Amino acid sequence: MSALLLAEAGFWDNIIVGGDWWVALLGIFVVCFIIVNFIAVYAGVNTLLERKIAAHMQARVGPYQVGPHGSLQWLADALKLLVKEDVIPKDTDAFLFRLAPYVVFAGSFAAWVALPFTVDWSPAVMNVGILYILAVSSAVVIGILMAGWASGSKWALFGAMRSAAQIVSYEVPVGIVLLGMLLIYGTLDMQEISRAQETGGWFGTSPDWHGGIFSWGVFRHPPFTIMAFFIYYTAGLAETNRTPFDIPEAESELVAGYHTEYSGMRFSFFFLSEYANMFVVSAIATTFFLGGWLPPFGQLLGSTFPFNPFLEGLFWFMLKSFALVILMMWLRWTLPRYRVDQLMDLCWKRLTPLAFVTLFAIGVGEYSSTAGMALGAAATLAILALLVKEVFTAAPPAAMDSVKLPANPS
Amino acid sequence: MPISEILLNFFFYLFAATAVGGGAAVAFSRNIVRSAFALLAVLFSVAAMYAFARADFIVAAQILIYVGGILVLIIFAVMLTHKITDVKVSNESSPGLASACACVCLFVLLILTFVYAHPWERGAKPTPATMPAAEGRPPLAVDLSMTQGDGRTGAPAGATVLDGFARLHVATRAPLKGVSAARFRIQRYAPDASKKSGTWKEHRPDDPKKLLVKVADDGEEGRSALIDLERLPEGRYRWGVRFEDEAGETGWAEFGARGEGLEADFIAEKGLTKALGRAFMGPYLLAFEVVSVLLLAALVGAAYLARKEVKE
Amino acid sequence: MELEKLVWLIPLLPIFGFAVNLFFGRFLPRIAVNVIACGAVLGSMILSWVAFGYVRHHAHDPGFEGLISAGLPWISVPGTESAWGKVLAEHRLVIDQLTAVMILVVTNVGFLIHLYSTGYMADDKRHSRYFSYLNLFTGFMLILVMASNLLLMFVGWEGVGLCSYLLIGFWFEKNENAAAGMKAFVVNRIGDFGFTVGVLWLFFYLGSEFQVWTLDFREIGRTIAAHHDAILPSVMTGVGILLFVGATGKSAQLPLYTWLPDAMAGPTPVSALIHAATMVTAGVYMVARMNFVYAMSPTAMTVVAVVGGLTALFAGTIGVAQNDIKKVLAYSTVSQLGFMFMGVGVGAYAAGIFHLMTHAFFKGCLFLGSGSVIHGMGGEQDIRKMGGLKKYMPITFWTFLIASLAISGFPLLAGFWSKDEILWKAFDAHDLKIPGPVIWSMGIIAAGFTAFYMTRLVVLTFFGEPRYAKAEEHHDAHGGHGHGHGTPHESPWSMTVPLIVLAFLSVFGGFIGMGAWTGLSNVFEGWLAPVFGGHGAEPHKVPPMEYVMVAVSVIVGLGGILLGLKVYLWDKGRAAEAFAQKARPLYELVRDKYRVDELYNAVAIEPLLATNEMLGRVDNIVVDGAVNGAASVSAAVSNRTGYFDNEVVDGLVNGAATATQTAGRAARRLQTGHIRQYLTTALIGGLFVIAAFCLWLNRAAFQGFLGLN
Amino acid sequence: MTDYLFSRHPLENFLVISAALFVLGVYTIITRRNAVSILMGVELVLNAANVNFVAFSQYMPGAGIHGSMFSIFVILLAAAEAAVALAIVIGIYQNFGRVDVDQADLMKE
Repeated sequence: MSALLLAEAGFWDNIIVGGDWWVALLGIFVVCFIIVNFIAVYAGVNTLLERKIAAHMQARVGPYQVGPHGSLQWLADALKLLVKEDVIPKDTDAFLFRLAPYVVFAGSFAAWVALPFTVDWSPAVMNVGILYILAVSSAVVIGILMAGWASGSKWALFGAMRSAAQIVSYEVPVGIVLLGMLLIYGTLDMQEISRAQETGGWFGTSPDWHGGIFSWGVFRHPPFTIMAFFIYYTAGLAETNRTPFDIPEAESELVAGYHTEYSGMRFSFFFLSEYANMFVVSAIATTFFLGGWLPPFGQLLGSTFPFNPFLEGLFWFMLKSFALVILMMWLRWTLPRYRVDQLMDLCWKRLTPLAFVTLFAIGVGEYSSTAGMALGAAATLAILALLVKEVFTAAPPAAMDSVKLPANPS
Repeated sequence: MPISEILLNFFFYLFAATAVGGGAAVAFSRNIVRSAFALLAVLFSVAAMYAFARADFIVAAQILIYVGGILVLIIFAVMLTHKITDVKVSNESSPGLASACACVCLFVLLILTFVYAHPWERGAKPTPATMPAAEGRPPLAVDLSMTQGDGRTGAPAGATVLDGFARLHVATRAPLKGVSAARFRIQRYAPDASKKSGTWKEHRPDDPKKLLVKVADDGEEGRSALIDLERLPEGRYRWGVRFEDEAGETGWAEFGARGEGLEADFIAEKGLTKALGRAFMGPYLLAFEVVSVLLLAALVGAAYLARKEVKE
Repeated sequence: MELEKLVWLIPLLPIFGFAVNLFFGRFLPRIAVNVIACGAVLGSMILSWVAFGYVRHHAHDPGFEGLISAGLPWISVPGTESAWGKVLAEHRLVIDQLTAVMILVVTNVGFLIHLYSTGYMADDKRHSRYFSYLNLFTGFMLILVMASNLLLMFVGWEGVGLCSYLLIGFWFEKNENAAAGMKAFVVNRIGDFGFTVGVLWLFFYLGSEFQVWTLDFREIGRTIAAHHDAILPSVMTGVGILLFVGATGKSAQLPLYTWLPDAMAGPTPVSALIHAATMVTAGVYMVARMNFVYAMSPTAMTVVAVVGGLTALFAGTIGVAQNDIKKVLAYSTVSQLGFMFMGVGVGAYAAGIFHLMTHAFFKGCLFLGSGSVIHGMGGEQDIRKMGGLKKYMPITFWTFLIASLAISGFPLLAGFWSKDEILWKAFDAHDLKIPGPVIWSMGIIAAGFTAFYMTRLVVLTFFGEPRYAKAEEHHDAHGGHGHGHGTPHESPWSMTVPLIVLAFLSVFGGFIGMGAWTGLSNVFEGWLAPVFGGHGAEPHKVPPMEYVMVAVSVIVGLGGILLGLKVYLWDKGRAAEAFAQKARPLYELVRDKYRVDELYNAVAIEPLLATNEMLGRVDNIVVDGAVNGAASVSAAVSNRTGYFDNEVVDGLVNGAATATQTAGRAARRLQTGHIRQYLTTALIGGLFVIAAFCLWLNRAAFQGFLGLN
Repeated sequence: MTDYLFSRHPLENFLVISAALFVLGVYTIITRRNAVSILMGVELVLNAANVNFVAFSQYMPGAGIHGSMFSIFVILLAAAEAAVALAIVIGIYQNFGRVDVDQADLMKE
């Protein structure tokens, strides 16, 4: 599927310099190969990173045996997963059980080809970029349901349904927030969105500063775009089933969620897709809010990319995205887990209305910058007032109430 | 044959097969959950069909709404309305001879009607033009026509060419001696700052030799030449053509009464999104609003119907 | 340009506040409701000042037609070739000099009264709803005065009517309040009917005669100016009078004024904002806005002026004999509105609008002051039960005094300038059907009455001995506002501050429109000159007569004040008693407001009811009698035919029934209730259709096959 | 033949595929007894219609954007229809204990 969309989306413009149809096939194969392996390596390193972060946040040393400071642990894990026996339990629908990991992985992998990795280059330049990413990501839900049902196990099924419900619900605030940002950029093309943050300023004004951090989406309509950033990032955490939203894999309640019955390579596919999703979410946040592949200081150094646009763009994009990914890990070891009802409550009663507010406010700001500024000032005052009120009036038990610890902490 | 034609056709037939096979699985599978997941295959393949028709926005919409929304709903409904203790959820159906026969007849009739009974008129009517006399050349009557990139869908003058794939075609009405080469030229409209007016600038493809092509001999029908344009940047274009070789050259083709050449203009646009947006905010605004109201009503109604009955 | 987009915020901010307060006000704390309501109006007030500055800055640009907002087509007819091929009406706001004045009055006075209401309605149980209505009213009023075309203006026109209805009947627990709201609504309908007919007539006349199908003010004005000679004055007269009928409804002129005194049933701030300062002046604004129509027809202008003068006189006399403090102010409002119409009627549009503005100041102040008094008296409204309040509520007393002096035309106060301007212009009017001095005399007498009854009001309320000691308390007279104690008290700051501001304005507000006789140029008239096409601000030669007129009106005003003091302060109203005793029928007639309501009852309502009564009787006796007779006759006959009926007819009927039943049983087998069978049948039916279509598509081949060709 | 196969996919291909999908959908609708399966059949039919819309809108000269617009509207309406229909299905399940359309014939007599 994704390969076909690449075909239709001018994929060959990037990698083929004329030739024959097998060259085209080869090109597709090469790029897919690169991306897949990148995902694999990156996920492996991230596992190590996550364990290390967890360890140090809990005053442990973490994996320490393999390699210096355990730095090769992830290779060992990969090896173990590869050689592990591939168990298919009895009461499963064998076909779907085999199929599910690939569906999940395809869903998260297909999203990668539209990410604007660097200046004017992404594996597939398509003018419905963000829509395409959101669309193919939704295949993950189906794959999860497939896995959960095909496993023929209560835990897996409940985990799958929880996960699907959670992902589908949290797509609503994500969509609305991104809609608001699209009002600013006026295009769906990820490359053009990144490009659009090279100039321009607050509330639709176009001051003559040299681009840079103040032209990024997150500062376009303060404080609403900042709110939008937080909403998106929170909902993104939920869509990737990360803590504090990792209810589908709540090992204390359901053994391991939808991939309880999986082992070996098939399990590692779920694993890869989870990390791939983390990166995709962070990359979308980078593109929409943090200026994509643009450096933070704009043209203060003379030109935006003094040395080599391709490499510099790649560097900045990866830097920002990985910063967000590491923030996810940090949060995982900082926040306790939500309850299901709290989760849905947060999505439908908090984030979605807020998302609508940002959409409305950004629309107003794009229509008339003066009105936008007035609205922004009013909202800032209101937020400050609320903060002050919280700080001075919030009682500790009330604060604890909103995030209740799971029934039996493990 | 342009690059990757074979590849594209391979994919096309692959997805066509997937679509039909998935549909068959939906229709015949004994297991309702299998049917649901077969529907997934169908939806993706249909999205691929849209992709082949260059309707990129609709591809995204199809996957986003059907796969991300409707299919999930269906699977949830299946799981909520069956006691799924084991994975074998039977899906009883009562096939009857009558229905089977009826469906087969329906299929046959549809194929007859679509494919054979009705010849779809797709080529654009060629525009008669004349090439005025120039040194060494008498005036010459030719037909100019333009088609979409696939070479089958005609694009009348002023049409929109998706993704800038266009094929320009010139043909003489009578056999003609001594003409060996045809030179095309394309101009792109560059609006000025005020967007009120603009100027026509020569558009140069990456290799200029591309514009000078050999003229093929079609025997009795005459002689013809064509070039394929790929991925023109968005904008308004117009084009013209003339014959030339060592013996001399004709003037640029003139479109009958419409005077100076380069009149056959077309618009290259990348993807459907812009056009759809214009249509939504233009002639379809009312329909759009009505549909949004209907969606809201459906949301409320569904929530009301599906809520848990309060037993008192 | 940014401002052109922001103009829309001026009316939309209050409407937004309305929505918020209406839907969420119930859940918000009162302070939040107050902040939202007042903040919305404050925002549009600031924007109005900005817009005013813009207009002021560009006023002398060539071809400047006002600050024109961004707009959308509202009613447009496609097909640009035809005469209809243009936008008939569009959502567009225009702020020219006249509108600038109006929105300043509306937003500023409106904001003060919002502020006042936060104190006055502090503990009302429908607090948030009250403020949402108030916001909605402000929004509609702004739309009314900012509309660029008659249709949009009519939207605001009806909207303010609705809000007035809602707010008059705000305390609908009491039947008379609800009835008063209903009355206001119905009476306004009568006027609006005339208004609508006038608008449509003008629209169709201009369109059919000159192919200008438009409702836009500026285009109408241009058209009338362009075809100045071709236009029939009779049509303009009709249109003008019909529009004026609408104005009489909205602005409480004869003969449709009767709803305004009853409207005092609403909360006092509402009376101040809607029924004194802003809404009731909509008619004046409309007449001034349509000045190009009236300029075409002296007859219409005469009608306007005479009706205005009569109303001023009439209501002024009624005001003398009222005892409810708000009723007195209500009739004085009616009479002041009469003054305004007198002004616009004699062509002194600037003077009329000027009086509108000053009247907004001092009448708003008076109403708020009376509200403060009622507040302090725990709901007492009868001035016979007041008195001596000046030591209890000094701020209220002084502001009230200043405002009443202003309305009485005390020299150099706001009312003095505007009223004199109107009176002089009336005296000086030449191109009416009747001589100007006639109108002037009505006005001058009304001015005298005004001075008299305002003095009476002040004296009875604030001077003399306290008479409220024996006043029994009724607390909830305005909405459960429960002050149980008898001793009056000064009101909170949120109520006194607006009083002070308005009093200040009613002292100094008049200096921007000083009459030409002072030798200074009339700033206000010069400001509005571009709208009314007048000569503008240059000080013209002042005829000596004008000084005389000024002197006369000063004398009349002071005389009225002195008379009032004499009668009610110095000899404790004994003369009034004596006069009432002597001329009791006249006194009672005036006290009962000339029994106009009774007149309307007798003329319009009673006959209606009588007719219904009679028709009902006819129905009972004649029709029912006929029916019953027929029934008995037919009963007798049918007894005879019953036998035949039972045997033969029933036999046939039952036979038919059985036949149908059997057929139904047979047919019901088709209705299995199984969807899939229905679908299969439908599919097989569809197959035939498609087959037919297929045959038809390549009929040629089949014809050849059958050898038909 | 090879020319036909290896040229750019012509309009007829889409029509044939949509016809197949349509027929399969109709077959599903009239043979299944499970309401959810019938819903799947309806989705098939809608997709078939959409394929036609898009194909004609993209392949007929001068057809313009309208076919694509209709396909988008069809997708939206399909979403609404699915939501309501599945709510009804769950209602049936709550009342009858199963979702067999042959059982839900209370309107018959």
